[in-house]
Amino acid sequence: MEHPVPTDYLRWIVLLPLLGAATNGLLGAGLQKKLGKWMISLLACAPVVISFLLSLKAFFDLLGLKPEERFLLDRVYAWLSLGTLNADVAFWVDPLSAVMILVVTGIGGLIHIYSMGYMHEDRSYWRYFAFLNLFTFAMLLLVTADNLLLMFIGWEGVGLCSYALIGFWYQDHVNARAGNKAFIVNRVGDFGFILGIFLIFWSLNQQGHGTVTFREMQRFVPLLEGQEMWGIGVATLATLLLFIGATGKSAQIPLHVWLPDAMQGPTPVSALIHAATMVTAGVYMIARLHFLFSLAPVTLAIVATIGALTALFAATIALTQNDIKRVLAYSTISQLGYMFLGAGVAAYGAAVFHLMTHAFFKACLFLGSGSIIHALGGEQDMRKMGGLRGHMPYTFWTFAIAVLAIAGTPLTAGFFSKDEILWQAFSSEHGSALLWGLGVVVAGLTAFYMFRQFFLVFFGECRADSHTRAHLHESPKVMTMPLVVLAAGSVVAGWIGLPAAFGGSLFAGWLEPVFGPHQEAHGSAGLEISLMLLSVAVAALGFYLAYLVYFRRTLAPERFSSLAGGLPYRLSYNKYYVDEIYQFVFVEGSLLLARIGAWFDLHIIDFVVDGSAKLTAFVSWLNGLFDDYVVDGIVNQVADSTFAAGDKFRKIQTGNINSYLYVILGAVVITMIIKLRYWS
Amino acid sequence: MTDHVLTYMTFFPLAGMGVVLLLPRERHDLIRWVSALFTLPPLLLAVWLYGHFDPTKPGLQFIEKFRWIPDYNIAYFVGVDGLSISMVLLTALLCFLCIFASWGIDKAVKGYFALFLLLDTGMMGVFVALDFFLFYIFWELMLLPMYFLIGIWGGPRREYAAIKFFLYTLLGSVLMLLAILALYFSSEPYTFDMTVLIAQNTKYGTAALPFWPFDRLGWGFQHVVWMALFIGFAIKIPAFPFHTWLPDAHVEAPTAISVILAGVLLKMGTYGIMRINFPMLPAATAELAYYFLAVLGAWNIIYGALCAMAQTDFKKLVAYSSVSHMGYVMLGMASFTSQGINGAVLQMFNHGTITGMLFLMVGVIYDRAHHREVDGFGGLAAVMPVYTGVSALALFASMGLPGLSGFISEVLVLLGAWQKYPILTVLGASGVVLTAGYFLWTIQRVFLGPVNEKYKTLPEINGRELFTLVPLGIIVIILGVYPNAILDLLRSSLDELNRTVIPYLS
Amino acid sequence: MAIGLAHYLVVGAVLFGLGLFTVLTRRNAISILMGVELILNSANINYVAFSHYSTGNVDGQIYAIFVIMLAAAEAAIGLAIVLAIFQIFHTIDVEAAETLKD
Amino acid sequence: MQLSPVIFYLIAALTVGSAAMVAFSRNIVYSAFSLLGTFGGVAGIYVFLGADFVAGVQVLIYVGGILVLILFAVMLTHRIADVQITNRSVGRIPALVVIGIFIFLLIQSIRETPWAKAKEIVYAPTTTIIGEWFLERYLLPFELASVVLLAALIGAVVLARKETRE
Repeated sequence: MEHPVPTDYLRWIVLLPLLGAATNGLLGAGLQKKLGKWMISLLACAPVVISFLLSLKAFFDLLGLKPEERFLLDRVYAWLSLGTLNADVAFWVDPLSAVMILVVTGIGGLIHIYSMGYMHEDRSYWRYFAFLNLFTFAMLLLVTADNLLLMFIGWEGVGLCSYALIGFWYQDHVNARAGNKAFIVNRVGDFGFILGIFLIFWSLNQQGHGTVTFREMQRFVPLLEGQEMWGIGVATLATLLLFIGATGKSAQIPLHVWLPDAMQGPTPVSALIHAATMVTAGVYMIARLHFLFSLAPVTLAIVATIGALTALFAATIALTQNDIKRVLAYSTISQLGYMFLGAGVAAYGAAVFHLMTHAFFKACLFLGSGSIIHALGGEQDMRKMGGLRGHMPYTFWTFAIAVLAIAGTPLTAGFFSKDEILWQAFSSEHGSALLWGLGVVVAGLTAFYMFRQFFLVFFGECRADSHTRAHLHESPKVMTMPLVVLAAGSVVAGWIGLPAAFGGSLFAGWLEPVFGPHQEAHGSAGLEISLMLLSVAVAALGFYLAYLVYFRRTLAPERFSSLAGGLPYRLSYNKYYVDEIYQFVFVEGSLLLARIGAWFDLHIIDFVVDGSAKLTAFVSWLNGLFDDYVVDGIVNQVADSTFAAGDKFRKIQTGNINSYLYVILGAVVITMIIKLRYWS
Repeated sequence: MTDHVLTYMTFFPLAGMGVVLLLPRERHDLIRWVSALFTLPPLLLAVWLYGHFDPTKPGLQFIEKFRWIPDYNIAYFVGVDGLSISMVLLTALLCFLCIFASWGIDKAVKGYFALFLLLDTGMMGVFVALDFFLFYIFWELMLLPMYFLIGIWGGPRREYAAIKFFLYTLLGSVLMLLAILALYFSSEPYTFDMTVLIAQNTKYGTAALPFWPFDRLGWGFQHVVWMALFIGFAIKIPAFPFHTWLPDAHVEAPTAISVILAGVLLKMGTYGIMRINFPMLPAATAELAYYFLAVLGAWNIIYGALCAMAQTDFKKLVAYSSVSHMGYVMLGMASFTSQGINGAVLQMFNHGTITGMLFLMVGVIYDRAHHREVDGFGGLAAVMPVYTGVSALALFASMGLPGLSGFISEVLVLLGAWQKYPILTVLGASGVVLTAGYFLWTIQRVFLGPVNEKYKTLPEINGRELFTLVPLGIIVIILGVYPNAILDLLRSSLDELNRTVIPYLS
Repeated sequence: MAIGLAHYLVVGAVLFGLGLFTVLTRRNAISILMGVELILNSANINYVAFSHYSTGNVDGQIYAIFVIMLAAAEAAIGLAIVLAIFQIFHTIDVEAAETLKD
Repeated sequence: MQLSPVIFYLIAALTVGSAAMVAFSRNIVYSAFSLLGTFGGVAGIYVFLGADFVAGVQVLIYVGGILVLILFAVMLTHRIADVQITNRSVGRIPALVVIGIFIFLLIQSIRETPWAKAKEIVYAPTTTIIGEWFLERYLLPFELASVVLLAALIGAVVLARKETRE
């Protein structure tokens, strides 16, 4: 299709970070030694910043187009074309992916800059940035791909980079194992995802329109209605399979186990990958394929339920964790649950909106915690922190804003996006009061555990040892500036998505070309406002509890932990023992199967093979015996009698070649006599 | 020159063997360089062939044919189509690189390189031969040097491995010979010419044979011949339950021979099925493919992956991963869809390069540490960063990471197979997870973690070793990004192949 | 009586018998080799005779040529062995040079 | 009476007679020289059979090559003086008996077997066609023959060479 604007700059949005990764990955070690770390930083940060600028250009180019044809397509080359399968390397930017590339390059850029300070002491500085760039590339590929297969490259690529960055300090086995876990759990999800792709392609192919390209899929997907496989509607089955992929990437039940462990990586990585961008890929994917998910109400219900349950489940675990990053990790899972809740009630716009605001405040929280960990020399246990407010003013204030945002304080970004989701959960035709109720409970829990963390870290006595305390310092500018920007975003980003009751959402309008016209809410504006007030009240209750327990210390935490015999506390503290169960069932299970397989090879198949060889040997041994005793016995007998009878022929029986010749000759003669006598 | 390019490619190494035999036996370096010199022209010719092959035509190209033993209608008949040209490329490339991987051999150098060059000719011949008799000769020609290369230059249990390999493949050869003769005597006029046999493929009977067990199974002449050929090829693939020679042979064979075994020899099994079973016995193929290719393929994937997981010997692990990966080829070609069969052949090519890398990589570490116990290392990433990088590339490619070549072929195979056998595809795809599991576990145990004090001073990978690994690595990346480089060659030939079988599918 | 196939075959047969006799009775290695040559010649006569009378093509003649070739090779090798033995044992009596057996 | 049978019988007699000399002579030098008669006679028989090329080959290789070789061997291994002692033969009587029976049986079967007959018996030169066939139908054996000869050549050199002690 002809475009009024040239589009071939789109490829550079994606490819520049790849170039950065390639130069740093191949030449980084040498460059770092010869020219110093600034060269690495330049090579790594410049591409991301340029990508961000190009993304802005793409955004404005889109603005310049009529809403109904708002997309840019940059087709690079034909990648796979076999039979009816046609997948190009092509980059596609529509309003949805425009949001994503802005988030990825924007927040990604900030985190790159932050990392320059955070990772400054590390020997493998170049390796870190190579992977960070590679990650940015993969994520951009994921969000700009114009077909499912290309998207899958990004999908797995981010998994790979996540693996490499979680295990960045690979000399410690714990880190390496955490990386493995992340990759394998993601692989399980990817397994579902790829099967989903197959199913979609195959069933569209049945209709004569085999395709994996999003735009064509959108056109032909209605054909799938009524098609069945294994007694389930194809659309339902395909979306369920894709959703397995989403649970893997976005850490939803039951594949959430990798994300808390992923905190073993450097903190900026946690911020970029495990909070702001990669984990939202599942949400993006559902939004991208909204036309397909909308065909499958069953899947939507499952998505919403899983989302709500994950939100609750992760929030309850976050209540009791002591590791500063683990609390944030569970809070991420919980927030992702919100997004899935939104997507599950077909409020894709709200889900993407929350994705964006969450990216701001969660990145801010993680980078803030990174700043704290940096200041404390690597300490991550909140029980050994406290009273940091005075030492780290920038970190304190930005962290405070982000906590307010995530807790859903009115007028912050989190408030608008979360309430949009809750309202949709209540009012949408796919929603219900129960889902809404769960969401509100989680809002209260979120407020509690976030303020618990906030108070534990910044207020009260400093519980760190004296040596660490002496070295307390605010982080350098290069780290605090991104925090300030992100904190500002945590407030401002929400204002583009005001609820309908307050004048309507710019953001929803922007996404309208993708998701279709905004759904008419079933409830009135009054109902929306009162529900909003209710959730704010619940969040305030959470805040108040945290305030009492951890700030005023008028309520002892033990009052909660000893509740019902301490069982809920222990369950939460031990993450409901999910890791242990998985370890036992899946890891040990597959190892057991593996050993059985190897045993079978060694003892059954090889037994048969070696056995047949031995059997052959045995038979030939028997044969030998037969020869020795029976055949030779007869022959010897004959020979002996010949010997005894014909002493005169002794001379020719010399045992040399002559005797054999005679025997042969004799045999021939006898044969010929017989032949001539009887057969002619 | 250009008229006989295939002949030159095939017999250049043989000439090299002659030259090597004439060299004085203590001039090791001279022998090595001469061997390299004689494997280079086939590689260059293969590249030339790649450039001049017309991928739009489905038929055979670069045909050479003349009567050889006219009394029995045996001809010297060679040519390539899309299926074989990819294998010819792979063979030429791997043989050239493996000469350099063999640099470290210092026991009876002359014999080693002479046999290696003979092996090269045998392999090349198998892929270009279009006369059944010629095909069989090359097939056997390749077996012999392989036996000696494993049996003389192998590890501690080399005799056992070599004999096991020999017996297994000999069993396969015998069955194949019977099948070849059966086809010969049912052709009219008697001929070994594959193209003629294919043209007559409707003549071979499908009516059930009147004796047990074929009457029970409803098998006709076609089916019996198909099975005989299949077992012969399945041993090479190696398909369960004929696969146990592979781990032993791999573990005992020297590095370069492992590479050749995995990279080229295994392909002959699947190549043979596609070259012979598919077009010559289409009815039987259509009936039996499900049981013996698809089911067995999916089983191979899972079983190989599980066995690999249980191994502690690095080389054995890679060997079992080959079993697993060849399962994809079987599954893909059994689907009779464009994606499946193209993916299968692409997987053959990719497996050749990727597993080649893996074995070379194991060889590098074995040369330094003199053992291959996965648990015996640890933290090598800090000691040998470049080596770790290259190994990671190979391991991730083998895991089917998108962007690398293994992914493309696995996805194509599974996408193709899904259209026929969704359940098997689900099983096969779960192999992807298992593969990730055992390879990541391996990476963790070998490369990550604290540095093992014993290996603190291991030297980094050297230039020669890099020279063998890097070209393969580049191919792995290029094919991941631009798979059409190979797919373009395959497409029309393989679609044509599909068309011969599809009418018989019920 | 016209000369026919049978005549040649009889010549061949007699020649064969004489060759066999030589091989059987001689103890001198060179003589034994001579006997072998006689046997090969008799076979060749048969080949060429059959070629001429029975098949009418030159297959038999070609086989005969191959036999001659092999005879030449055999003679060369055989006599070389004889010479080698002679150098070691100073006799070429096959019974005297039996140590090879042990 | 035609001439050719006479010549045939003469040649056959020469062949058989000199073969008998080979078999029975007590002097190895006589045996060796008698071989000349046999080989020449056989060549004559070939001529009778219209196999001109084979006859030529027979003369060239047998008479010119093998016979000379044998003579050399005889000369190299014996002093001419004590030939009788070294060319002993044993067990003549039983051998003669058995072989006599054998030849008798052979001749019997030659007479009784209904031999296949060619459509026409031609006496055309065969050299051309033999040459062609060697390069077509019999290419592989032909090439093999050269390998065999080469191997024999090298083998003979290796065997007959004097062992030099270092």
